[in-house]
Amino acid sequence: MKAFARTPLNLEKMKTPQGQVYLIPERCKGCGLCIEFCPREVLRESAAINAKGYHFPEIAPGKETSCVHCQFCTMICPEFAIYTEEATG
Amino acid sequence: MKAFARTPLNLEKMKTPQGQVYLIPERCKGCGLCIEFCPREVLRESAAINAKGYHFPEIAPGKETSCVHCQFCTMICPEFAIYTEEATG
Amino acid sequence: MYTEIRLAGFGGQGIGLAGVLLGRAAALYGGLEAVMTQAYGPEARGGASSANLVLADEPIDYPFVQQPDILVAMSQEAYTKFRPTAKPEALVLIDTELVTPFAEDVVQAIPATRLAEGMGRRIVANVIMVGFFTRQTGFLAREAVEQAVRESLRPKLVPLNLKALAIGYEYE
Amino acid sequence: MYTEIRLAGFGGQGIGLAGVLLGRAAALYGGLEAVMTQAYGPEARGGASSANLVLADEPIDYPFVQQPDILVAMSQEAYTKFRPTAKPEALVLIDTELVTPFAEDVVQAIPATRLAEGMGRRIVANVIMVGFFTRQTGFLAREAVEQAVRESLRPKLVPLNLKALAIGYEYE
Amino acid sequence: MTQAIVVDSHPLDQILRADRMPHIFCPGCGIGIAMRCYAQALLESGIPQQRHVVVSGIGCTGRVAGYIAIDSYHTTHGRAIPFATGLKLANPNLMVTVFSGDGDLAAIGGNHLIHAARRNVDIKVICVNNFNYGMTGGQCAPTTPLGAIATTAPYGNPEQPFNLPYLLVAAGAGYVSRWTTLHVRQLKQDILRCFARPGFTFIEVLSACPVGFGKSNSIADGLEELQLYRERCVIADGVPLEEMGIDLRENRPIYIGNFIDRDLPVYHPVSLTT
Amino acid sequence: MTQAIVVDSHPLDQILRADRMPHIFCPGCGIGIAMRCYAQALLESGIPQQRHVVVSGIGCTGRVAGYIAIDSYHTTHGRAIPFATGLKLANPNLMVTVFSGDGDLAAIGGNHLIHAARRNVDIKVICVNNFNYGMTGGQCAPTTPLGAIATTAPYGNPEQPFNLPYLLVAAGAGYVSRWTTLHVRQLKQDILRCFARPGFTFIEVLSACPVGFGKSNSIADGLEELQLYRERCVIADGVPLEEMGIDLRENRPIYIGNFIDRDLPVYHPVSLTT
Amino acid sequence: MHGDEACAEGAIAAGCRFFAGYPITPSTEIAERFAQRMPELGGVFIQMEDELASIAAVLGASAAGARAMTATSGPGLSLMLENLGLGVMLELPCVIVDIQRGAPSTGLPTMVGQADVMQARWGSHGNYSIIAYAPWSPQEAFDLTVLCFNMADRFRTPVVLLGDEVIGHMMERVVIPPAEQLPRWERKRPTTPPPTAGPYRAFEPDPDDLVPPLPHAGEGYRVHFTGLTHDERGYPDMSGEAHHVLVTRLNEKIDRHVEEITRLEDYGLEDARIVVVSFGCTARSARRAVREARARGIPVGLLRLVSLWPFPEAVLRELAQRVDTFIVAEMNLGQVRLEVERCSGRPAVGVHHAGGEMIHPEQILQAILRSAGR
Amino acid sequence: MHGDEACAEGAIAAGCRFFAGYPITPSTEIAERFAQRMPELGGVFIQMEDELASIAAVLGASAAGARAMTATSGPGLSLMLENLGLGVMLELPCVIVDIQRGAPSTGLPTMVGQADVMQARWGSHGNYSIIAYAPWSPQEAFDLTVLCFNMADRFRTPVVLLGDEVIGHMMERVVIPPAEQLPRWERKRPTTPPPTAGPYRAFEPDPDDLVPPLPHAGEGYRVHFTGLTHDERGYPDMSGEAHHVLVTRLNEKIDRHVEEITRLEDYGLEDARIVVVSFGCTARSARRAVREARARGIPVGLLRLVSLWPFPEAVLRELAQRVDTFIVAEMNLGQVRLEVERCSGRPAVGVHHAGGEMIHPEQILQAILRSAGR
Ligand SMILES: Cc1ncc(C[n+]2csc(CCOP(=O)(O)OP(=O)(O)O)c2C)c(N)n1
Ligand SMILES: Cc1ncc(C[n+]2csc(CCOP(=O)(O)OP(=O)(O)O)c2C)c(N)n1
Ligand code: SF4
Ligand code: SF4
Ligand code: SF4
Ligand code: SF4
Ligand code: SF4
Ligand code: SF4
Ligand SMILES: [Mg+2]
Ligand SMILES: [Mg+2]
Repeated sequence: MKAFARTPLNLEKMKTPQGQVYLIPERCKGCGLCIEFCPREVLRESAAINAKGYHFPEIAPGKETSCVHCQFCTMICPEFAIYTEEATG
Repeated sequence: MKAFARTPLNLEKMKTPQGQVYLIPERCKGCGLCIEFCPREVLRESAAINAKGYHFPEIAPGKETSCVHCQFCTMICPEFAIYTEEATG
Repeated sequence: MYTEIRLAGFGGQGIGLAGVLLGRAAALYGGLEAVMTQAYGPEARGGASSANLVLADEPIDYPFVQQPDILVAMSQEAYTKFRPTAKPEALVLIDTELVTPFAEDVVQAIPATRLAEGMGRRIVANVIMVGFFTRQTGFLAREAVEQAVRESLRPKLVPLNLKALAIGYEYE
Repeated sequence: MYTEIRLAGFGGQGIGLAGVLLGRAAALYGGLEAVMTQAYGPEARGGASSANLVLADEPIDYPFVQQPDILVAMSQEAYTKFRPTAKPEALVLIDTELVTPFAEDVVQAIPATRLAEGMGRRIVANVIMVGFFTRQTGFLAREAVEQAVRESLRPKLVPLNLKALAIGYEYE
Repeated sequence: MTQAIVVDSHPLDQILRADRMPHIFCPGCGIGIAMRCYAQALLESGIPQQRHVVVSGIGCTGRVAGYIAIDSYHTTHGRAIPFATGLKLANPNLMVTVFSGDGDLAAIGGNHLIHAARRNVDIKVICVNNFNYGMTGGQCAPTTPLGAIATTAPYGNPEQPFNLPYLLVAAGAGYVSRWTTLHVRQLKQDILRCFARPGFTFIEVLSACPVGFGKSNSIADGLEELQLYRERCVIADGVPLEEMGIDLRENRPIYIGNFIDRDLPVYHPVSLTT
Repeated sequence: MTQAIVVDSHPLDQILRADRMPHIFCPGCGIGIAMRCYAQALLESGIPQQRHVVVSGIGCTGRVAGYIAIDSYHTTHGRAIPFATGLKLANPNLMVTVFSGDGDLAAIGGNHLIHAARRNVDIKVICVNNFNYGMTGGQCAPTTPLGAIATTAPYGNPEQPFNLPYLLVAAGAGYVSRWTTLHVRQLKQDILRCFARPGFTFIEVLSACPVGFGKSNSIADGLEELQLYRERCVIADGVPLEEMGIDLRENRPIYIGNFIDRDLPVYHPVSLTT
Repeated sequence: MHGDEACAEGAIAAGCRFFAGYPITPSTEIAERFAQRMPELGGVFIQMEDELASIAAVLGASAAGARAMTATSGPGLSLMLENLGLGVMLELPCVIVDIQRGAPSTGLPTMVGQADVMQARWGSHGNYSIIAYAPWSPQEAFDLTVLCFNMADRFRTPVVLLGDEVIGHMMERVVIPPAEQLPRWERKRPTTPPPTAGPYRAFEPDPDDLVPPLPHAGEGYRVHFTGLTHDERGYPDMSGEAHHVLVTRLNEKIDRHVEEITRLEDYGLEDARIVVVSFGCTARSARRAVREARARGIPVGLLRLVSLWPFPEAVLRELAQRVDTFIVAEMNLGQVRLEVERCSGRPAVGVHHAGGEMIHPEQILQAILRSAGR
Repeated sequence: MHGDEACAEGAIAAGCRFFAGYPITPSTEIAERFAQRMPELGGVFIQMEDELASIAAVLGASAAGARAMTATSGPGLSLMLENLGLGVMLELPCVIVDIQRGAPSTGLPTMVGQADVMQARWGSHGNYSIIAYAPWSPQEAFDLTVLCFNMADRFRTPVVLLGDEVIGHMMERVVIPPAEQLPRWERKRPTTPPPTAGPYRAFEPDPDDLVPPLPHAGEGYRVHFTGLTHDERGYPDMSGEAHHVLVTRLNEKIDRHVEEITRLEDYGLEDARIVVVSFGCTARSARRAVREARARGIPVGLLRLVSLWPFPEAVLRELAQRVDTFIVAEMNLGQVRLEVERCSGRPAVGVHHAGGEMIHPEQILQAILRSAGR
């Protein structure tokens, strides 16, 4: 999977939509599900913590354009803390 | 069945035991189960009634020696009102 | 007026209905207060059944019958059990064929069950008895009882029961 | 003597155990009366956790801490929430690395969690803090607290925790 | 034999509270028959009578506990099973039988029934299913067939009944049978098998309630219901459990027999001492 | 996209009581995931929101009713189903969902569960099965696997768990499925199917309770439990219902999918007027 | 018509169209009457699997807007208590009928009792107030059932009708007035449409009477109802303060209206120095005893408690000023007597029987005579 | 050791070897302690499917001879009430622990309450007497649990321990005396072998104390136990007479022994003109308030009700003779206060809070000061 994720981005450009990740950091409880189950490994744990002390996710370096707006992160997040929208542009 | 029950008694004499019916008339509630399900049709409803007004069973005429002590009447009587013992003699 | 009535027999004789008819007639058309109580419970199953009526021209407080002024007995068991609870001078109505009264007792008898069987419907023995009761006691108008029959039974049963009532009422 | 102590941090830091150790030491080996209460409930999950101790040389009636004389804060949230509830002059103990105190506040600080990590067991930060507490407050004998450790923990955990206690006690 | 000999006691009186006879069951009621099979099995079990205990809930069937002369507990409606569980666990030496009605065990007591089956606690359940609440006068039970008449369903029951054997097996029971009060020999034998086998066992006994169910559903009396059993009962052999539903009013087979007999771990409280 | 855009609300907030967020569920708890699937399905159902009602019992899962911004009833432990039954029958226009935990629905509420299934009353049950009582801190539930550790089973659970789908089918349910909180798409779709289909439906949702169950049973956190689902879940195709038992700790398949979908008469109160 | 039927008919006349119950002697006839009548009227009759389910279904139906009720006897009431508390907490109007029989436990299922009076008041955990009425005739079984529904809606709370087997099973004339002549108090309902932003405050009391208007499921108010302590939005609020505010209001909304709720009947109280307090079927015997005693010139009166709860404390305190002796006649070992003693500040004479058969007028008369020194 | 643990240890020390329960905050730790300890001791711990089952199993175990108990909180107690009545009727000794939380309904699950006092007394249908104790410390949770078992066996009846969340969850030193120093009253047991003819009379009371000896299942007595009204043989007897005899005895066997059952503690009652009555955790605040008031020279004393039921009526009546004012401090809206008012014949000052947090000593002190005219 890792190998695949590193495939040059424009290969997929025509086929899959691109997504923008939105985050409500204060809702995150750092469960890591979005990170683990993102098929594109777009996310990683950030170093920052929210008021409750949880490390919310951030975009992994190099994955800025990897999100395909599959919405799995939206669906798996127990906290309604993350979602994506189709990136325009 | 009726025909069979009328078969001369001694035909079976050697094979099947013979039973004596015992009755506790005051327990009988006249449900008729012993009468209906006696395989030998040994019993019938008597004309007499007990204190509660029920017609308890009696030996049907001609069936004085028909009981084979199969105990079905004992087993089916909901009232513990009838039972048989093997007739001695 | 304060009259205590006990109707008794065995389960299935329609003792309750007889009580209802008399109570209704008294209350709705006789201008009396009427209360009926019955014995309930598994203990009553198959065995004795009774309906107890208090009729009065003032509000009835205590609803139970204590010493009947009138006893209607439709089974031997009921008679034997309840005759002693009734006033010695009580009016006692019995079904002739089902009850043999105590030697010293003065009773009014009607073969209600046989008359009912004569009508082809054993089940109306109770209403025959109600008719007999109406006549013997005299404090309820026959019309009131007839009206009670009409209001208490399903329409198709009314004619039969009115006939039964008449038979009882007119029995000599 | 009537001392109110609040130990606070987040779930999983073993705040409750710290309270138990101090309470035990005070009650069983310090000859004091001791009462500990904790906040319960789903609301406490993952979030703030606190243990509240009252130590006194007379029977303790009201068991809750109202205005702590001593506050031990092992998280920023706990400090921020509870510092205002403590006496202005209260003795405040904090984990240096987890808590930044208010500017004007005078606190005693120990990097308990880091020290615990140094021992390879983050989980004993609480016991390090207990050691620190014992030394800073002075009203409990070190031996009493050691005894409490021995009696409160499963045998195989005792050496590690005694070591943690020592580290806290001896921290300068 | 010229006549029946009139006596005033019955051989089984030794195991009955004969001073309480006759019992309260109506003429033609099947409960007495099921009770006799149980009484007989008690005697034949080889287990000393003082080790036998019977527990009932409330209902006509629940009155059985009051007629059997062993330690007997007539509890509250629906709670016979947990009461029996307590008895058994506190004294594992007892042979504890729960004898109760379909309403008691499967309506108000339904939860305890499925949980006892799941746990496989070592109690023997005999459930007299008369398709209604007899004691309170003929209301619907969870066994009342769809469309049948009851005092609380004067226009016909709008509910599907349970298929009790299926439910019990799915809940985890290891031993489930069904007989009728006509199958007196088999029933007694089956009770004996239950006594001999550890774990939760369940026997459903189809039984006439002429007063509560029969009357309003064109079954004239107990006799007629037993005739109906004679006509329609079929020993289930390989018939899947899904098919075990009963509708007395429809002309299709009523399956009887032992439906399942499997070894499952019997519930024991955790013990570190033995 | 260079970074995640930080916002302070979520598209589903329209159907949530967002003023009550964050919810009380622990980090890694699966209830929030199941709740999201339900919330999404509500929006997609095409049924006006004001016709949707959710009823919960008591438990962590029971708190769901407090977060969904529709008419919502958080009742007593075990009684969500009969409460929902009353709602539905009094206003058949409502789409009534019961959203509750395994303990609530199958322990204390077990009787209502099987009776609602039997009656086939038109309510939609979503049962979050986390193999324990989360709310009270990790006690055994009737879903806790044999041998698993719980605060009331420190030496291992001595009881067999229920196979819920099997129990429900045997009780009479027409529609029974099972998913996990990893199967978010399927779960949402299945909820939509339930909305679209009259009668009693039951969806079991396997869900992590890292705090109550995971911790003591060597499942480090919610993530690990979902990984376990990913490894072991198998869509049941023709697998008999008897095989649907689950033991998270054993390495055998966990069957998921829709297990039964059959048309049965839906419960309606008797009416002579329509 | 007997009392059970009259009760069912009263409910129907009051517009009750939802009955969920579980049979139990001596209340079963109520369920059976509903089973007969609801299908005719397009209402709902459902027989549940037990009493726990019955009351839960009734609460659900009430939440959906129905006038709903259940009927039971002591053992069933014992099972309903947890959800009776839920009804109180969610403020869902409904009627629970308890036709009392001989108790405790299974007791005397087919015979009369009056020993659930305190249970009706205190049976569920926690502090709450309850409204309860006790009919003394089939006519009153009808009338009070109507009143129960009205009070339930008026105060947004469960109301208990405490009947007894004698009243339930005795037949007496019942006059059913035409529907339009029956009083009907509607539930207080939201007067504003669902808010566009923020939650509707379904537990915000009307300051006048402390009763909040009740939105029904399906009306778009997106309400949250919880048995947890909650604020005016219905949101859980785990604080002692919120709890005190809520629980106090739930009690006060009833206790403050004790006069409006109370129904009493008195016979000869004007000049009484001895007062017999009674209720339900026993009050019939009491009335006869009082009549007979008065005929003998004894200054005795009867105070019949038509409403049992909230207890008419003020009335008793006032009476206590001018009365020498209270006699309490009830078919239990002393329940209302305790309340009378408390409010009157002195021990009362109890005429008690544990149940099974009605207390006879003679027993009460004897107590009166003794109290009068005769 | 916290109060819940202490309660479990008390039970174990008392020889309890059967626990059946269902988790509920704040009593769960009792079950958890039993889950830990019973396997070590060869006793039975079983988690049942609900509270209905829990108490039924406890009664069954008691019938088999075990010292048995269950523990719950308000909602669970509400579900146990029907079978509490069965326990009373069958005269099966057992202990029911209620760790009270904020109520009614689900209320405040994790916070304290004291509002189940009346429920413990009156919660089941019908008239019965009950014994109940209320600990004010973990130590007393231990001691009183031992006492509960002894009282249960002494009077062959269920006994209630009315704890509260504060006591249940607070940690304080608990001294566990050696087993042989603990008092143990054994059940009264049959002294004759099973009769050869006729039934054993398992309900024939000892004329001295009205308590019949209890035969256990499996001993050959062939007993019949029924929740129906029964005679001394245990046979159902459907008559008002039998009912009155039985129910009166069940009440009397407790009420007559109120002195033996009662446990009170007093502080400064000798010279008190004002008496604070309190119990459970609230009594801790009351003691502090009383101390402070006395330090200010106010003649106030504390009467702590260690036993709540049967209510120590005679003590209160006697006190009322020489005291001006009663103040009742309790975390409910007035339950013990009603009893104090009844027995003292006058209104009492109530210091009430619906629950969630302990009443503060200051609140009680204020009430004392007001009563003392300061
Ligand atoms: C809590 C409670 N609810 C209701 C009743 C009334 N009740 C007594 S027996 C019974 C039904 C009995 O039916 P079943 O168990 O089928 O026994 P059957 O009489 O048919 O043998 C009911 C509802 C009760 N005793 N207790
Ligand atoms: C009558 C009653 N008994 C017990 C409780 C305590 N209790 C609250 S939630 C719960 C179990 C919840 O388990 P489950 O339904 O599986 O929900 P989860 O928390 O696991 O989601 C229990 C036992 C209660 N609230 N009411
Ligand atoms: S939408 Fe899909 S690809 Fe994008 S971040 Fe979420 S899970 Fe990953
Ligand atoms: S899934 Fe949600 S809660 Fe979990 S880490 Fe991602 S954003 Fe945070
Ligand atoms: S023993 Fe058999 S043959 Fe003899 S009477 Fe009885 S049933 Fe008939
Ligand atoms: S079976 Fe028994 S009760 Fe029935 S008729 Fe025969 S003897 Fe009588
Ligand atoms: S009512 Fe039915 S079950 Fe009960 S005794 Fe009569 S026939 Fe048997
Ligand atoms: S305790 Fe378990 S079920 Fe409850 S919120 Fe936490 S993880 Fe979820
Ligand atoms: Mg039945
Ligand atoms: Mg769960």
